[in-house]
Amino acid sequence: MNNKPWESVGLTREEYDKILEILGREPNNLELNMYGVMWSEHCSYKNSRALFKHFPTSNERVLQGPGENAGIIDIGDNKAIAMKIESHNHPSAVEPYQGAATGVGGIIRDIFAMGARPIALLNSLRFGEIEDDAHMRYLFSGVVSGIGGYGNCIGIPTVGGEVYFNKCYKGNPLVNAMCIGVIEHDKIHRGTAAGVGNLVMYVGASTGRDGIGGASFASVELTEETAVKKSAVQVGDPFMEKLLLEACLELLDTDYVVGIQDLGAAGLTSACSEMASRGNSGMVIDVSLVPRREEGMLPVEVMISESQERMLLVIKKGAEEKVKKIFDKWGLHSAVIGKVTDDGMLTIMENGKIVGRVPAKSLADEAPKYYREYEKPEYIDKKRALSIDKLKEVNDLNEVLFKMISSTNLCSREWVYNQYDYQVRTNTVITPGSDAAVIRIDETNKAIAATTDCNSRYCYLNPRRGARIAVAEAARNIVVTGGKPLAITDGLNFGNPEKPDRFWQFRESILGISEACRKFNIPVVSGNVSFYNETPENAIYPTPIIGMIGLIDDLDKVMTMEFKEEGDIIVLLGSTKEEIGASEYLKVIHGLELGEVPEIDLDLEKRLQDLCVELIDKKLIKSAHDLSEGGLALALSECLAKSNLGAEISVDTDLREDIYLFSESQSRILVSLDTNNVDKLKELCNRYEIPFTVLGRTIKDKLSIKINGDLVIDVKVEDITDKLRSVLPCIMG
Amino acid sequence: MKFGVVVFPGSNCDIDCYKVLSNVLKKDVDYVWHDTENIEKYDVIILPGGFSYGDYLRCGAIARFSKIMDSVVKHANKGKLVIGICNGFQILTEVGLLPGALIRNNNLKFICKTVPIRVENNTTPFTLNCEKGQVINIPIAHGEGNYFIDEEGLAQLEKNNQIVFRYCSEEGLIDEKSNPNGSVKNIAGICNKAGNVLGMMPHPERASELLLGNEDGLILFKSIIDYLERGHFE
Amino acid sequence: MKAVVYVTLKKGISDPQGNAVKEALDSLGYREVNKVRIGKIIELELEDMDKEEAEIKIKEMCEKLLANTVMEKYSFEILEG
Amino acid sequence: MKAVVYVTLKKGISDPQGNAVKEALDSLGYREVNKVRIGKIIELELEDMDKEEAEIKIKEMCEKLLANTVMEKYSFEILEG
Ligand SMILES: Nc1ncnc2c1ncn2[C@@H]1O[C@H](COP(=O)(O)OP(=O)(O)O)[C@@H](O)[C@H]1O
Ligand SMILES: [Mg+2]
Repeated sequence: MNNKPWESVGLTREEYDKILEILGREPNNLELNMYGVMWSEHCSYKNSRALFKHFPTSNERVLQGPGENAGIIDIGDNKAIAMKIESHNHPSAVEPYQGAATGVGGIIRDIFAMGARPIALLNSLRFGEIEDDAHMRYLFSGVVSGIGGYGNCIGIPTVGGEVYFNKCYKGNPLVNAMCIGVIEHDKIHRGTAAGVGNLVMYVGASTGRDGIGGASFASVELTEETAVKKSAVQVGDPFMEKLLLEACLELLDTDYVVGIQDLGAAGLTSACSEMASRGNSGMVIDVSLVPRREEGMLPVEVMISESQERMLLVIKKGAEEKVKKIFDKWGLHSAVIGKVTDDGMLTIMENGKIVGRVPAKSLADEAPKYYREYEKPEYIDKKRALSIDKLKEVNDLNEVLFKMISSTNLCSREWVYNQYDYQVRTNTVITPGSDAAVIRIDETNKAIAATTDCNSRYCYLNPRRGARIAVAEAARNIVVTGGKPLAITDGLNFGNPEKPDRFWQFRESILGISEACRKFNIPVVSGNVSFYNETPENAIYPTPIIGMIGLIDDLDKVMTMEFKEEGDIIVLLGSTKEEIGASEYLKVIHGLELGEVPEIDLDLEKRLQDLCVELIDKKLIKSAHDLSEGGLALALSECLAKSNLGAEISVDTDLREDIYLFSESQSRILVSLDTNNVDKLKELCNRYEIPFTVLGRTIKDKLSIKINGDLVIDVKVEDITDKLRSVLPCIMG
Repeated sequence: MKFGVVVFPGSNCDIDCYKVLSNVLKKDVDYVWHDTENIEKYDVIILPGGFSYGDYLRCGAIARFSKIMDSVVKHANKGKLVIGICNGFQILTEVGLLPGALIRNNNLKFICKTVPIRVENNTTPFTLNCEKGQVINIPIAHGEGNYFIDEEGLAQLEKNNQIVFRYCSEEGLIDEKSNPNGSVKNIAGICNKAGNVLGMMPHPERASELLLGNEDGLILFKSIIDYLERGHFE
Repeated sequence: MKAVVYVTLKKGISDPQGNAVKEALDSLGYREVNKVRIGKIIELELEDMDKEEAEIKIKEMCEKLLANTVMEKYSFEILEG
Repeated sequence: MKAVVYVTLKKGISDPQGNAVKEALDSLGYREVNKVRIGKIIELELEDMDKEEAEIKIKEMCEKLLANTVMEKYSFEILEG
């Protein structure tokens, strides 16, 4: 053995010493590799775990919090929702199609491993600027086809998500996939190994050498060298996964299964040790019994391979033939590879001979835990300073509006979601292109609203506030569709946590999420951390993606964003302030990414959302749309583009015209309603202490906006619609 | 009157067809596993959308060898009704019940959106409630829906009035702009010579409930039901 | 023994994928490429058998499954060894 | 001049498509097929040029666009004429 064995598996000297202490001897190569993958950041969360205690993770609805394959939240009628988000950033940077596809495959397995039927997928994507960068377009296009390729084939609708472009993602694109499943309370399964003598079964695709080292690949910075060396790329097989999904759900309807877990990062090593650890048991498996597709694989290769579309089961002794029959019916491999013991050890054999033996808990739970140093980065104070007086005045606001609509960050995402089958299973009530997607729950009169949100520029300039806003915006997206926020899964994408400024961003973000979640009583039930998203040149902006679901308990109360009828009154709930810092307007029109992030008053936000819920409940409004990037002007444009109507707006304000139109003040919702309901709306606004502005009314064909009596915007809706839709197709060719 | 929805490994719109027939139209419908040989009790066989056998090699190429397909061919040859939607259409061309082939969309992308199609032939059991020239909005969701047939084959289709649906503009114009995938002559659906086998790329089962935004697709299912109830055309 | 089957689009059938690759090569500066056509290569590992027998079998497989002769043509080679 | 590029999956990378075809051949009774791998064949029509020059260009095209060498390997032939 070389004299620094820890280096070959990405561990430190101290970590190696800890292994020596646990084992009381030197680990052999297999054992050392198992520690290497399990104690990598990706599997052990060693740099992040210490902060998770801030998250609220339980309330009366939480049936399963973080720590399992997915979180589960009750929706009544004996039904519950399983949800989880997962990143596949590094693999997608190297092979966009397969990287994204296998990311989707992995998150789906996490959901059905709980016994839930996956009903919807979402994704949150970040790339460098695409206009002048063919490689970025290749990545964007490949990732989108990969997500579609997998989700469409397996037949789970991809109903929503987000895409943003910023140069900080040039070397480190982000691909986060989220899956939602439905489950009945009494059918929840967990990844646990219990009952001495019960059998360990392997099902699904055979094991190859692919993806070896994936977990550690995800735990280093991406450089030329790692990209070439670690070709931890796999080819996804959505067809296999569809069979695996159906077979597992059929099996989980029986009572043969004690525990089930998918083989994801760190493959068998992770599944075996985690299941044994959760069950306070041990496990012995023989690698020679594992179905393989390559000859001459070493035990270590079998143990850490990340081949896709595989699951590990612990089943009751004696049920093996019945289990095999189910998998045979679906044309899938299944093999008994070991059994549950009570010695707390994970014992690996090859043809009956012991080749490795370590305490299961030491792999799964006893990874070192670091509380990294943190320090506020220097850029923060510098970049927050913005003097509005120095901003060049713009004269033609029509032109500015079109420039804004043409921003890759604000234009329609149709080019993306038209490549996703968002309707399969015929439950998609609100399709992509709105604030949140809405999916009907079979056999009930209920629906789930789902969204992902994060403005990473906000998080860069003020992570604490940016993270609060991400939660608030997600919740607002849910509320405007008629839902009540239920739970969060968070996808935390950051740079290298060993650098104090990055860790500060991480810590601030977690605190921000936690504060908002507590205020809104929305628990965090699952999540994922992806660190080391940086290249030698730069780190990504902190990107804590919030995946949120909400419950609509009456299908009759689903609300949509588009205006419905000519002559309706348009009202803006909330108030517009001089908050142009960190905005898309500053970036697109003035080329600046700085300034103070808009303020967020969580109490006010909560009242606004409660107001919106009541307005929908009482059927007082006909449409509702959240305001976010691009402010009022963009929100109006989006409503119009979807409705083939126009709007006549007239307002008075002390703000500069451009700032009024594009301010990104938080806690605002655009609604439309019948004239007859305006008084009732006003009354409710007063009751909830929410300021509001009657903006104008819906008309035919055009958008006209008067500010302080001056006509500043006067455009045809058709032109807005065409522009919004043509931006991505034009760039992508 | 009994419907059978065939389930191949990799089918995923089986459930959607089933739901329309049982929940919306309250008809008697079964899932039929791909290795079933006896399908005599069914009046209508539906080959649903999805990715049978992963659509590996070519869409529908492997599914067409399933055990059930021999019976489906016999069922069709007896004059009983068969409808293939999306992947089902691809299987019907691979097995030879319908002419032509479905190849990669000309923009090389999967396309999911609702498009207008025009009813070209309202004398089939599937379209008898439609007007000729009627425009209905039906979702498509496919990566390989680009209908190809050689000139001779096309002449035959036209001569025998086998073109049932074409992609069109909202006003019903058949033009290049309204062709989503590059199909020859904007063809979206065809039938066999006898008219009892229909293949179409658009998904009527996705457009059969107002809650989901559109019920234009119901007219097809209702036509089938009326046809079976009467046993013949009016 | 091994065999390789080549499945390509018949002449006259449009090949959007080939065209897209041609365009991409163009924009990378490879102007000298005039046309691109894309097909499939299917490598088969077979039990050893008589070459003639193999030919018959492979032809059958192509006709039945590997190619769709409405739009594709095929050819194959048998590699001994 | 013409060239043909063959792009196939590297050894060890799983080939779902090949596996599915293998199973299908199996169930059609072709038990003598042990393994199937599927790749792409890319036919290029090029301006006439020096063979050596062509080799360099094609190699470049493969590395840059035609194959993703993290999971695929390639080879090519140049056919004069
Ligand atoms: N990657 C994606 N996949 C699917 N849908 C997407 C994706 N990106 C954006 N969308 C959809 O486009 C719409 C607009 O997204 P976004 O601009 O993030 O909205 P908002 O500002 O209201 O959060 C949403 O319906 C969203 O689900
Ligand atoms: Mg968003």
